[in-house]
Order: sequence, then C-alpha cells, then structure tokens
Amino acid sequence: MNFGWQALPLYVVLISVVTAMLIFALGEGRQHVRTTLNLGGAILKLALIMLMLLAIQSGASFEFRMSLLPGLDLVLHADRLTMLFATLSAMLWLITTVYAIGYLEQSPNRARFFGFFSLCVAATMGVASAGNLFTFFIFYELLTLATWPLVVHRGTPEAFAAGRLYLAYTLVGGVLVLIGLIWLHALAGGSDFIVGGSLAPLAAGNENALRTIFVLLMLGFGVKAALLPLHSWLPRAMVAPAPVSALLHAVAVVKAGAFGLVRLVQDVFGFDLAASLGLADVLAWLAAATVIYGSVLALRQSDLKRRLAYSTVSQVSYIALGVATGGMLATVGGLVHLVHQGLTKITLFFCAGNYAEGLGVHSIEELDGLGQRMPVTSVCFTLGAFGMIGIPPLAGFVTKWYLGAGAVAAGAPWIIAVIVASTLLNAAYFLPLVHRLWFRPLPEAMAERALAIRGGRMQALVGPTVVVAAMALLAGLFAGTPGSPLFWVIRMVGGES
Amino acid sequence: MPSELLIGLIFLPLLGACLTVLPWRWSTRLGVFAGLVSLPVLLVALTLAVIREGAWYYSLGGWTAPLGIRLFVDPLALLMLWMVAIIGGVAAAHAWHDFRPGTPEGARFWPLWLLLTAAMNALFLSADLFNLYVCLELVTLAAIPLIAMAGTATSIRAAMRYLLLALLASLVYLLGVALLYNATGTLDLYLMTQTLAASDGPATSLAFALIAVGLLLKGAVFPLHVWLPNAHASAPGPVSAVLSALVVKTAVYLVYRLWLWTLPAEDPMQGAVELFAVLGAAALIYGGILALLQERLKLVIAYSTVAQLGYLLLVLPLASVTAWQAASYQLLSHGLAKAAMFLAAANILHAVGSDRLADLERLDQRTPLSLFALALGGVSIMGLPPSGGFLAKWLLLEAAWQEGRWLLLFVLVLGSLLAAGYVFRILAAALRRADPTEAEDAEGTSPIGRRQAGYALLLALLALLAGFGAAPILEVIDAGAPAGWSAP
Amino acid sequence: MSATATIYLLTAAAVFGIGVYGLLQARQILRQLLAINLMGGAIFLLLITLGGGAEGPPDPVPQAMVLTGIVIAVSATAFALALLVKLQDATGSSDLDPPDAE
Amino acid sequence: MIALTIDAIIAIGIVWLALQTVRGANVFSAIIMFIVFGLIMSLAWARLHAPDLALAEAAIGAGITGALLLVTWRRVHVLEGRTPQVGMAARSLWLTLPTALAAALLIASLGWVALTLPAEPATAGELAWQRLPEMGVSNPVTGVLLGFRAYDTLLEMAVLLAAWLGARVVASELRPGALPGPAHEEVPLVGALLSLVVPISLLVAVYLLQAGGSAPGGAFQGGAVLAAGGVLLCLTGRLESADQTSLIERIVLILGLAVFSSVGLMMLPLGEPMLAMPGVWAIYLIETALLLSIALTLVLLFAAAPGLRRSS
Amino acid sequence: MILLAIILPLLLAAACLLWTPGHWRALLPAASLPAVALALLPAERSVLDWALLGMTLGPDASGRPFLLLLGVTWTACAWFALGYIQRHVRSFWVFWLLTLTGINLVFLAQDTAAFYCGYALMSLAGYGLVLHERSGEARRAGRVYLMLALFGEALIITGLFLLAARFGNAELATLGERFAGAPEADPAAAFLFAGFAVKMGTLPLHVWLPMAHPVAPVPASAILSGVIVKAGLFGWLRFLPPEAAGAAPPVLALIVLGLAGAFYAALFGLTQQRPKAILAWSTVSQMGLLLTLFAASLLGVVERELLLPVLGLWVLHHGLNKAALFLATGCAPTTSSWRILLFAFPALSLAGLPWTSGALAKDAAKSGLDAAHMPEWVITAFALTSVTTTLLLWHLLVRLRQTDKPAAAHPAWILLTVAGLLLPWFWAGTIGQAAFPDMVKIWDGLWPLLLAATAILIWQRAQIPGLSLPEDEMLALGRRLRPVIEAIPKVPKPAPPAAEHVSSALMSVLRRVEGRLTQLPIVGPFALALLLTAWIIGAF
Repeated sequence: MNFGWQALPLYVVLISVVTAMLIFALGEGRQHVRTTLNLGGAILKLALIMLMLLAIQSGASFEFRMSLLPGLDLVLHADRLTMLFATLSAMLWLITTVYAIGYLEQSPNRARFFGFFSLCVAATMGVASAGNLFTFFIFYELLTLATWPLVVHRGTPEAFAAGRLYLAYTLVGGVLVLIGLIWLHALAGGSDFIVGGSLAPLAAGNENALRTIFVLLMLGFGVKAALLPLHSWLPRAMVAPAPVSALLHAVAVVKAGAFGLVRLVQDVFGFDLAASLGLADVLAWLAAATVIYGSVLALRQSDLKRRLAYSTVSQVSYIALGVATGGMLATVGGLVHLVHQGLTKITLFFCAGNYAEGLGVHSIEELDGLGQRMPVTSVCFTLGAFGMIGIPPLAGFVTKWYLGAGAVAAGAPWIIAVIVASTLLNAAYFLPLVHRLWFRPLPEAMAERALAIRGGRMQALVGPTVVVAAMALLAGLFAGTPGSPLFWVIRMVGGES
Repeated sequence: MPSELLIGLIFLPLLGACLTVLPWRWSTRLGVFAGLVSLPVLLVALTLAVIREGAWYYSLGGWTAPLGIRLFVDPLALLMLWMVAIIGGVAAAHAWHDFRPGTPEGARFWPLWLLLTAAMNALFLSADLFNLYVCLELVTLAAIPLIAMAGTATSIRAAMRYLLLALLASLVYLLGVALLYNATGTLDLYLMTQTLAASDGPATSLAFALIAVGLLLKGAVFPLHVWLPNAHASAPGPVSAVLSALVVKTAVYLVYRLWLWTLPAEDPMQGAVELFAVLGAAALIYGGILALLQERLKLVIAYSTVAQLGYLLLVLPLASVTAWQAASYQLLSHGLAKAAMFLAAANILHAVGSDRLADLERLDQRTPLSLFALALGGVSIMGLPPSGGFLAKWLLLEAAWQEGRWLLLFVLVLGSLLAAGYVFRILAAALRRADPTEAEDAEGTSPIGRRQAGYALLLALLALLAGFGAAPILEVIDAGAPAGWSAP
Repeated sequence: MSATATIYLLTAAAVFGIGVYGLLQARQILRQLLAINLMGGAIFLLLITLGGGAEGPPDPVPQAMVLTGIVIAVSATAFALALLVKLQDATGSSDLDPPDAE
Repeated sequence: MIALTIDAIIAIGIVWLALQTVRGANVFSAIIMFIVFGLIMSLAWARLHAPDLALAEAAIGAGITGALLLVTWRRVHVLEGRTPQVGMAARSLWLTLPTALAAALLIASLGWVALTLPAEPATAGELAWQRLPEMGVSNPVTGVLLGFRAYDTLLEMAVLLAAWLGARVVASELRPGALPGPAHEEVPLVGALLSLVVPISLLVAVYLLQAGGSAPGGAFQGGAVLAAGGVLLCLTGRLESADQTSLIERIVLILGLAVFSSVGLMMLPLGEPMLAMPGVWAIYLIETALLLSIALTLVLLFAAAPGLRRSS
Repeated sequence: MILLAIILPLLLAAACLLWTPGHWRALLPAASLPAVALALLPAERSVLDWALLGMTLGPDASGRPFLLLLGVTWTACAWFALGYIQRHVRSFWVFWLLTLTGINLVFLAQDTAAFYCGYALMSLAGYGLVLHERSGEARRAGRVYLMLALFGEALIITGLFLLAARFGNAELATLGERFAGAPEADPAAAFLFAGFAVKMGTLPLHVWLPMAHPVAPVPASAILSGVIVKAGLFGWLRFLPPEAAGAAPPVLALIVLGLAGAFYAALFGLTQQRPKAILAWSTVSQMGLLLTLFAASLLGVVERELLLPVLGLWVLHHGLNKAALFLATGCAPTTSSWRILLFAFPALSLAGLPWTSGALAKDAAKSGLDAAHMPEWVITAFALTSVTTTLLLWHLLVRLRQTDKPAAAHPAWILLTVAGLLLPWFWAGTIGQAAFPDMVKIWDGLWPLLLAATAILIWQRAQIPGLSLPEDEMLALGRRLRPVIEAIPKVPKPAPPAAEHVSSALMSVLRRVEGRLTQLPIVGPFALALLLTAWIIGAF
C-alpha cells in the first residue's frame, strides 16, 4: 500500500465518496453548502485528473495496490484507457451536476439524489481506474448499488418496477461476472490488466475454459452495456430524472459495461487470443445484432426518452463492435466512441430534460414546432441527433469513419453493412424528431404554455446543454487537433498495440 | 497471563450479571461495564497472545482432561469471542436507551444480557462436551426471556416455541453426549478424537447423528428453522441482533468443532457433511424465498438469517483453506451485517411504529441514518462489494470452484440473488413515496434517535470495512484451520 | 453386560421414545413439558446405566452430570411454566397450535 | 433373581408411567403420573448405585418439579375454569402416524445401539476414583461436582439464576403468584404440622449438606429439601408474595454463583489455576452458598413472585 | 478566401438563426461570392489538419467550373429569394446558407472526410429547402428526398469506408493513382457510383427529384436543379478516377443507362402538368446525358483528360440555364413578349440551338465522345436527346402559358439568363474550347430542333390528347401494390406467458408449507428423519 503521489487514482475515487458522504451527512436543508460541495468535489476531481493526465503525458505512472484477500489485490492504476474514461466522466459529472442542480430545484430528496449521484461517479472512477478484473468487479457492483436509488428516485410505482428490472438484470449480470472471475482466478490467479491481455500463456489446453469465461464475462458486462438479449432494463430505467438518464447512458452504467467489454477484450484476453478462440467474432456479432435491434426498437418508441434509450442500446454497442473487430482502426473507432457517444447522448438527454421541465413535453408528438419556443435547446438537440446519426463534422461521424474503415481493414466488411444500416435507422428515428422541431407548426396550446424554466434555472439547464452540445460538435470538428479524444485514442492504440 | 484472559472473558460478564441483580443503579452500571466494556480490552491481549503462541488449552482447577474440563482457544474461538464483544457490545449500547439501569426493564434486562454474554464466551472457549451442554442451556435460558421482554403475544408465543424446540434439541444433544462418553470414556472434544479413531460401530455414529440434529435444531437449519423467524423478529431490537448474529452461530460453531476437530478425518460420520451441505443449500434457497414473501421488515431479516446460515453449512464438504477462510469470514460478516440490520430495524420500528413494509415509505426522510445502516448491512448480506459479505461470498465461490462443486456454485449464486431480491425489496419499500409530488417534511431526528442509529451504522460500517481488512484477519484465521483443511 | 443394565437401557430407550412422541403430539404445553422431562429422565437413566451403575463401583462422572442435568431440567421447566402462564395471559390460550390453526 | 425381578418391575413401572404421562386422560392426571414416575425413578437410581441421584430425583425431579407443575396447572387450567382437554385425540392421523413411526424407530435404534455398546469402564470415571483423595472428600460425586468438574456446577448455578431471571421477565401481572391470599382458611392441624416439618426440613438440609462430603447428599439435595420446606410455608400462607425482591433475597440469589466464582478466582493471584479448591473448607463454603441460592430460587420460582415476606 | 467561403455562410446562418433577417439581409446573396472568386483566382490550398480528420481545402481544375456555377447561380437565386420568400424567412435562409456551406465544402474538399462532411451537410440542409412550404405535398416530397438522400449517403459512406481502410482519409487528388490494383477498388467504386447517382437522379434513383424540385420555392428549386444535383457528378469525378473502373469497366452499360434516363425522363416529362415538374424531369434527362459523358470518361486517363473540360462546360451551361428557367417560372415568363424572349434563351440553349452555350457544350461533348471512340449510335442517340429536350421545353412553354399568373420580372432572372448565355462561352474560352461552329456543326445542332418542331406540329395537328401521369411514378406504382402487401396475414402474437400465475401459486404454497412446518408434529418427524439419515450416513 502506498498512499503517496502514486495513489492519486485512489484519491480521485475517494473525492466522490467523500462528497457523497458529506452530502448525506448534511441532510436535506443547506442547499448552498450542498451545491458548493457538489461543484467543489467535481472541480477538484477534474483538476486531479488533469494533473494525472499531464503526468502521464510526461511518462509518469500511477498505481495503488492493497491486498483484499490473500492473492487478490485491489489495484487502482491509471493507463491511457483509464484516463480516457476518467476524463470523460469527470468532465460530464461536473456538467451534469450543474444541470442536476438546476433540474431538481425545489424537488424533494435532493440530498439523497446528489449523494448517490456522487457515489455513482465514484464507482465509475473506480471502474475506470481498476487495475485488474477483481477491482473492476468491485466497482462494477458498487455502481449497481449506487444507481438503483437514482433509478427509483421518483418513488413512483413505475420507478420501482423499473428499479426492480434494473436490479434483476444487473445483479444477474454481476453474478455472471463473478462466476467468470472466480474461474479465471482459479486458472490464472489475480491477473492484472495487461495491454494485449494477460491470458495468452494459458491458452494452450484451456481453450474451452477460456471460451466459457469469456462468454460469462461478456454476458455479465453485456448486461450493463445493454447487449442484445440483456438490454430491456435500460429503456425502463428512463423513469429516472433526466440528469440520471443522462449520466446512466452517457457516463456511468452503460459505459461501465462497455468499458468492461473493452478491458475484457483488450487487457484480459488480448484481441489476438480472443480472436483465435473465435470469441471476438461472437462479441462482434452480438454487438452488431444489438446495434440493429436497438435502432429498430427505437423507431417504435413514442416517448422521447425511451427512444433515446433504445438509441443508447444501439450506440453503445458500437464500442464493443469496434473492439471486437480488432485492428488499429476499428479499435480506435470503438474506443473513441466511448467519448463521442457520451458527449452526444448526454446532449440529447439534457435536451429531453429541458423539454420535459420547460414545457412538460415527454412524447415525440409534442415536439412539434418547439424550435421556436426553445431554440437553443432545439439546436443542441439537432446537433446531438446529427451526431448520433454520424453526420460530419460531428463526433459520431469520426467514430463511424474509423469503425467502417477498421471493419474493412480487419477483413470483416459485413460490419459496414451493420454500420450503414444502423446509420439509416438512426436517421429514421432521429430525423423525424428534428423535423418536428423545426418544420411542424407549434400547436396553440403549446404556444400559450408558460415556460417553466427561466432565470437562474434556465442558465443551469441550458448552459450545460450548450456546453455538451458544443463539445460533441468540437470533438468531431477538431478531431485532428492534439488533445482531442480521437488524438488521444490513436496515441493509445498506436502506442500500445 | 494469557490464560487469565480466558477466565476474564467468562467470569467478568458472569460476575457482572451478579452485580446487576443487586438493586442499586451503580451496581447495574458497574456490572455492565465490567462485563462488556472489558471484553475488547481482554481480547486485544488475547489476540496478541494467540498470534504469538497459537492455540492452547487451559485446564480448569488444574484437573487435566479427561478428568477435568479444559478451555481451548484458537483463532476460530477468538473470532467468535471478538464477535461477541463487538456485536454484543454495540447491541448493548443500543439497548442502554430502552433498558436503563434503575428502571424495572433495566433491572430485568441486564442480568440476562450479561449471562448470555458469559454463556456465549464460555461456549466458544469450552472444550468439554457436557460443559457445552450446560453452556447451550445457559444461552437458551438467557436468550428466551430476552425475546419475551418484548411482551407481545407474538413474542411470547415465539419464545415458547423456541423454548420447547431448544429443550428438545438440548436433550437430543445430551443423549448423543451420553453415548459418546460411554464409547470413548472422555468428554473432551479433542481427546476424544484418538479413541474415536479406534472405535467404530453404530453407537458413535448415532451419537454424532443425535448431536447433529440437536445442533441443527438450535442452529435453525432448514427444515428445523421454524422457531427462528418469529423469535428473532419479535424480540427487542438489540436482542434480535444478538440472537441472529451470535446465538444461532453457537450451534454452527459446535458443528464445526465436532466435525472438523473432533471427528477423525476418515470417520464414516464425516459423510454427514454432505447432508449438512444439502440442508444448507435448501436453507439458502428456502430462506431466501420466504424472506421475499414476508410483509414485515424484521421477518424479512429473520428469514434472511435462515438463509445465510445455509452458507455456513455449505462450506463443510469443501475442506480447503479457502473454504475455511470463507466460513470464518461468513461468520464474521454475516454477524456484523445482520446485527446492524436488526438494530436499524429496531430504530425504524420505533420511529414508524410499525415494521410492516407497507408502512415504511419515505424512510429516507424519516430515519435516514437507520435506513442507511440497513442498506449497508444489506449490501453485505447480498454479498455485493465492497463489504465483508462480498469477500465471504467470493471465497465461498472460489472454494466451491476449486472442488469442482458446480451445483454448490449454482446454489450460492442463486442464494445471493435471492438475498438481493429481499434486501432491495426492503429498500424499495423504504424509498417509496405515497404521493410523489408531496413536499418534503423535514422531520428532524432526535439526538437519541441519531445515537441509536449511530450504533446500527457503526456495525454496518464495520461490515463494510470487513471488505477491506480481510488480509490481516485471514492471516490469523488461517493459522487456525482444522487439520486436513490447511493443505493448499 | 448384565441383565439389569439391559433392562434399564431398554427402559431408557422406551421412555425417550415415548417422551419424543409426547412432545411432538401433545396439544397442551404442560404435557409437552412433561414429555421433555420424561426424555430427560430417560437420558439420565441411560447415562447411569452405561456408567456402570448396574455393576458398581459406579462411575461418578455420569452421576455428577445427571445431577447437574436434573437441576438444569428443573430450571428450564420452572421457566417454561412461568412462560406458559404469560402465554395464556398474552394469547388467551395455553396451546401453541390451537386447533383452528391447522 | 429377585433383584432382577425388582428391576423388571421398576422398569415396567417406569415405562407404563411414562406412557400414562403422555397419554393421560387429562393434564392433571398426567402430572400425577409424572410425579409417580419420578418417585419410581429414584428407586431405579437406588438400584443403580446412585443414591445421590435417588435423593435428588425424589427431592427435585419428583418433588419440586411436581409442585411447580401442579401449581402451574392450577393457575392455567383451574383458575381459568377451563375444562381439561383430552390429550391425544385432537391430532389427525396424518400428524400422529409419522411421529409415532419415528418415535418407534428411535426407540428401536436407541435400544439396539445401547445394547451393543461395549461396557468398558470409562477413563474419566476411573481417574475420578483414583484422584478423589486429592479433593479431601470421600463422596466421589461431590468430588466431581465441586472439584474435577466444578466449572459445570458453577455454570449450572448460572442456569438456575437465568431461570429465575427469566421467570421474572415473564411474570404475569394479571395473576400474581400462586400463593393463597391472607384470607386463606387455616386448617387447624396445619400450624402444628408446619412447626414440625419446617425445622425438620432445615435440619435435613444441613445434614445433607455436611454429609455430601462423604455420603450421598450435597447442596442440591439439601437445597431441594429446604425449598420443600419453603414451599410448604408458602402453601400454608405463612409466607406471602412481596412486590419487590428484597436486598437479602437478591444477595442470596446470587450467593451461590458469586461465592463459587470468588473462591475460584481467589487462587489466581496465588498462581493456582482457576477453580482450584484451596481446601475442604472452601467446598463446604461453596456448598452452603449453593444450598441457600438453590433453595431460595426454587421457592421463588414456585411462588412465581418477585419476593416473599412473612404473612402479617 | 477558402475559409471565408465556408465560414461566411455559416456565420450568416447563425445570424439568421438568432435574428430575423432585417435590413442587413442584403448581405445574404454575398455569401456565395467567395466561390466565384475561388473559381476565377489562382489556386490556393489550405491544409487544416486540426479539423475533422485533417482537412485539406482548395479549388482545382475539375472543381472550378462547379464553383463558378455555384457562385453565380447562388448569388442570383439569393437575390431573387430576398423578395420571393415571405414565409418562414429565417428557416429558409438558415437552410439556404447551410446548404451553401455544404456544397462549398464539397467543391473545395481535397480529402475524403471533408468532402463527405460537406456532402452530408448539403443533403440535410437541402431537406429544409424542399420542405419550405410545409404543405402536405412538401412533406411527402421531403420525406422521399430525405430517405433517398440518406440511402445515397449510406452507399457513399460504405464506399468511403472501403477506401478509408486502405488509404485513411485519402487525399482526393492522388486517389486515382493509388486506386489502381487495390482489392477494395471494385466494390468501393460500385458503392460510390450508386451513392452519387442518387443525387444525380440517375435512373432508377431519380424518384425524389421530380417530387422535390417542384415543391421547393422557386429559388430553391433553381439551385437544387441547377447546382446541387451536380454535386453528384462532382462526386463521381472525384472518387471514380478512370483507374477505379478496373479491368473491364461497364462503361457501355452506364452509357445505355444514361441515355435511357435521358429519353425516359424527357418523355415522361411530357406527361407532367406543372411547369416546375416538367423542368425537374428535364433535369433528370440532362443528368442522363452527363452520365453518358462521365461513363465515357471512365474509359481511361486519356479519355478523362479529354472529357473533363467538356463535363465542366456542360455543368456550367446546364446549371445556369436550368436555374434561369426555374427563376423564370417565378417571373411569369409568358406574360409579355420580352419575357418570352428571355425565357427562350435558356430553353433553346438547353435544346442545343447553334451559337448558344448549349450548342457549344453539345458540340464539345460529341467531339469528346468521338475522340473517346464511342460507337456511332451513342453519338446519334446523344444528338437525338435534343429532340426530346426541345419537345419537353415546348411542353413547358405551353403549360406556362396556361398557368401563369402575373408577377414581376426579377432582375436576378435577367442576370442569370444573361449569365447563362455568356458564361459558358467565357469558360470555354479559358479552357480553349470556345470555337464558332462551322456549318456541319450548325446542322448538327439544328436538325434535332427541326425534327422536334415537326413533331410538335404533327402533334398539334393530330390533336393527340396530352397524357397526365403522377410525378412520383414509382411510388405511385408502389401505392398500387400496397393492398397486396397488406393482404399477407400477420403472425399472431403469442399469448402472454403464464409464469406469473405459476409463481404466485408457488408463493402461496410456500407460505402454507412454512405455516405447517412451524407445528411440532410436523417439524418433529423431520428432525427425526434427519437424525436417522445422518446416522445411516455415518453407520452404514
């Protein structure tokens, strides 16, 4: 154990835990203190991460190690992949916090909300900086725990039904991971994440065991990543408040699953091993099926958030798809989507939240003409939707570009068909929304309805929306700039494989 | 010096109990302090001694076995003693409010509580079968009045049922002891092994079978658990905590002692561990499902105990060092978590006036700290990280895996899912809002409520911390693994 | 083994069985307590008989055990009886499983 | 042969009485059968060379237990005016049959196992005989109880205390005590009888106590006898229940446990092991304390009252 | 200047989004002027490697005519639109300017990603123009437009992926050399061809075009038909170098497809009633001709060198004239004789009347095809399209006379008409193609017109009734088929599973079991059974 400079990843995790605890301790009153705490924690965390980022650029490495059980360590470290995810979450946490403060103004149970919110981010940070599967699993499960209160936050029967479903899926998923983990532990001991996989030496003679382990872990992570047969919790979880959905979809839960799949393929098995066992293909097929299926279902939703949810189901699988395709280009595509999907989807959810809060709009039919009532939000929404479709120069395009090219380079051109089909479907379910926003006349009733967000609340809600939308745009537009997510990912993949 | 520590562990609570019988307030306070607060201090010294010297015997009165009665301390006993000290101590602190010295309730409560503490300490240290019978009876007779202190019809009925079955159990156990004494000529748990290895025949196996059934009854192992749920659920909070966390463990502890220490490894009676495992598995599933069906908070927790005891029996056939670690850690983390949950449930019951799940809405507003403790305890019970329960489950799974027990693995997993089901059912009930738009009401928690919640929280946090401090604990525990389990 | 020992051993076995049957079957708690005491008696008889009581010199250890056992039995019975009264106060019935519960 | 016949008769009697206890027409007769069962048992003890047990069974097993059962029966059934229920008939066959079957199997296996047990002398027992002289008493049972296995006895006192404490917890507020009130009608002869019996019981108790060292007897038997005297006093209204447990009563209640523990602990500073007896005097001291505690506890349990006081 | 071309319209679009265009609206037409400058001034090139996937922008030889067309047409149409657009003004200008940004980017892009970026922006923003009227018809047209545009994009991106796998974000100028021999070449070329064909309105992907162009407001139709469709051709030129076609280019098939489109569209246009629909079909027809030319340029590097200027000239000519005709439909061209004259110039130019820019382009094309060793029938067929075009434009004039409502003649129309007359000549001069026709060529240009005139006369004499067919011919066919499709029985949904009942039943059973188990006579035998089991395990 080393609690010095090296343990920075630990402190990054702990900041959120401490924030959460303080918020819980503070109770429901004392709004200003809570807000200060929230923002202070988020900013401090972001600062620390930036510090780590700089240090890593200059060749430093971070690792915190603590023995939990004989032969099993809790390892928190910071590699490039960690930093990618951690930076994204820290940044989006800050923004989402601002948004949530505005969103939940005057609503009950804010202490609980923000406490678990912080805890959720702590878990996400842990997931990001986990240095082995065991540690990963710990935070992965913690994430389940921290999210559930957020999902059921509204306290309505639907919320609880959704919470139940969420738990049923994620806990079963956790169990699958656990079994896989135990098996792996029996085979390989407490193996740390190693670039290119740590299992290659074991492959001979253990093929079937490794296959089974992979499938177990894949399904386990797939639950949170909403892979095809395991996705139904996600749309139902939409009963949660908008910031939660945003966080759930863009940063925390779904991403943690996807991140797990990335770790699984990249750092546990290594792509070469996964491919030689035929596992990468399995994952790729599954991801591809999810991409299509999610999109098709999204088409059929009439509730805005549910449509976005199914869109998430589809989009997140790009990450898995990219990683499972293998090869430099596709991997870049998959990993960079981690960031891009996050930025884009959080934009959309913020917008959905703005519509809901501002005018009580929940269903797609009610979007008609809202471009006039809420132009800024609508522009952001449009940007987000285009980003999802993959229209250049938005971030989504960059992803698809690398994925598509990577698919060909990796000799799996069928994936192009998947991407194209998904793009078309994306367009099919997003463009009608954009159309409604801008080209449909504003109904009388809506024109007369008072806008419920104004003043400071307006700034707190629209401000973050604009920021994330701009980020989604800039991440694509300036993809070639050093420091962009793409740049980072290319260095990561290029430098490491 | 170390042996005096053992004496202190038993006799300080015992004499404390005597003091509390006296009518003065100071005597009660003194008795409680002498009997409870001293325990952790003694245990620190004892732990150091055990680490330094390993396990040892102490012959009472200087009469060596088989003539006299010996005390035996080893890491397992040490673990149990620590649990008594910590869980019992925190529960006592919690009870201090409801059973103040000087009140009639206090006067009735504390002597029994201290006797119970002394009895458990004595039981965990005893190396003599008949002495263990006396200890078991003392535990029972001290615990059941504590249940009845709740005074409700349910609690009295539950106490009665518990008493009848506990007496049956004791007698069945005693019959086994009688047969064993005759077959081996000694009552000492550890001396008996050699004689047992030489003798065989239906008598010793019947004796062990009788003892097993007696202990299974006392340990509330499915299907003999029937007395437990109502008894644990209807007792006063601190009593529930101690009953679930410690008292039922006494029987499990004895099963461990007898099967892992006393019975020779090649004795055919070792086959009974498979039966235990089957029962454990059934308990895990059945208890889990029944917990899901309950409508009252404390009943859910009580059925959870039925289920969780299953884990402790499941381990028996695995016979590996991992399994040993798993069992020890399950003992510890379940104890902490379950006690936390019962204390929290008591606070909730006190604040809400009912523990029906339907009445528990908005607990996060009304009793936030207690709910938090309940949830943290629940996390450990579910075996979700980071918690002691998680590590225990991990070790269990690993042990099952090492032995290639797939069915067991499946049961373990199913059990933890069921646990998640009932824990989250509680939490869902607690977070529910009858009217989601209703404005928050800032019901301040009273200082007393906060303190009471603090005790539950303390235990819950300990259960959580157990998820991080396993390495040193297991290091001590490993040294105490039974023969045959320590081989890598 | 002497004939005396055989007789008393069989007696002990029979009484224990009868006690078990009585405990499980009786409706009134008083009867159940009687049955428990019968079981206790049977065990004591077994202990003493096996302890060489039939041949002498008897083994003092089982005798001491039985003496302890008797005191414990009376303690437990006394408490159980007090609890019984309380049960009747609290529930209006001195049965655990009133016939209508079945 | 005659001995064997006696044994057989006793055995048959025991089994028959046990059956009657279980199957008795009503609870009251079951209790009576049980008391008789206890008396016959003490005969068996005598036949088995266990005079200590014979005494204890007669005094405690049959006497005190019987008194407790009867007084409780009265409180539960008679005072409430309930008609005694028929014992067995109410259970359906489906509930009875498995139990009966299981019990029969149990009897068979237990009997079989007991008969096949090798009757080898027990090591602990032999050792007890060998090392009895070190104790300074000649009654081996007392030697075991207060010497070799003194710890059991000590904990047993704790059990007794727990029973009383437990009984206090569940004491019924609705029906205070089983004792007749002050307006109890006095039978003329009772007073004379009492003035004879109670001192005798005291005398017998003291005798049993001091005899315990060498002959059958000891604190338990003595305590039970003393308790019997107390019970009589209660039954005749000489003693009545008090609202509070007096200080003296409290001290006496814990006396056995406290004295026993203290004596045991006393030797620790001298480097002796715990519960090592410093001498015969200590055994008698402990026995006296035990006797007092046992007697008072049993009387209080019988009276179902917090305390006792002399009737005004 | 290059950045200005991109950013100026973007800034103006943002301004329009935020404020309704007020007195500064006069600036709006200027947004497209940088394109003119880029077309005419010496080449420059900006490398923006920070943007997107590393952007390179700059005009080149093949792009300049397109840029010129873009700049002139867009400016004129914007001018026209200033007065014409009265409803949804902000929306119009935002999309107008975004479309402009996109197409600027398309014509300037020197790398794949930037090209695609512009192309997508153009296509999507174009949707806003198509939908401008918000009428039901506009919606339908918009939907079809969008669906086909997306379909095209999908094909294009697929092709681009195939390229990107090998070349990354390929620089377009050197694509040709690298293309040769790449295994992905054939599929990539096929996808890209089909993708851009959608924009070009190539048969059978033209469905959107005759629907979208008529419903858009006049200036929008003008640029849609005049400029935007050319982006498809530009894409072909950019991404399909002759080397791409591989060993056996299906050139002939493409030529046939192009010619078939040219004839079919022109003839189908005759069945149309609305002037703008007629013009749209004319565009489809003309694009068929461009396909023919393009196909010929696929034959080899030499042919490409030869035909590239011709294609540029043709683009310029058709774009300006078609845009002028569209503007004409908004200026009541039949209401006075000078207006008819003004209308006739571009019309006749399209028909290929000698001395017009149309004749210039056609001559160049024919000589180009000749030089490319095209079979004679191709050239003949090519010439014959002038007949159908003439017929179609006559039909247009007839329809215009029947439908015209009085309207002011906008100076932009005049400007554009003049530009259509002069600019191609100017351009031909700069690339050395300008030559006054000799007699052969005059005859070549004249006989189709005469043939057409004869046909018109016969038609009018014979009083053959006009045929009226829907604009969206394929979709109409589809609508006919719908009942058939709907008649296919659906698979019935399976009944909801009975799992809930089972589980609740199980629960109640368990509750009862637990209740019973608490009774001694039941739990007791269990205990005894366990005892015997344990014993048996141990003893036997």
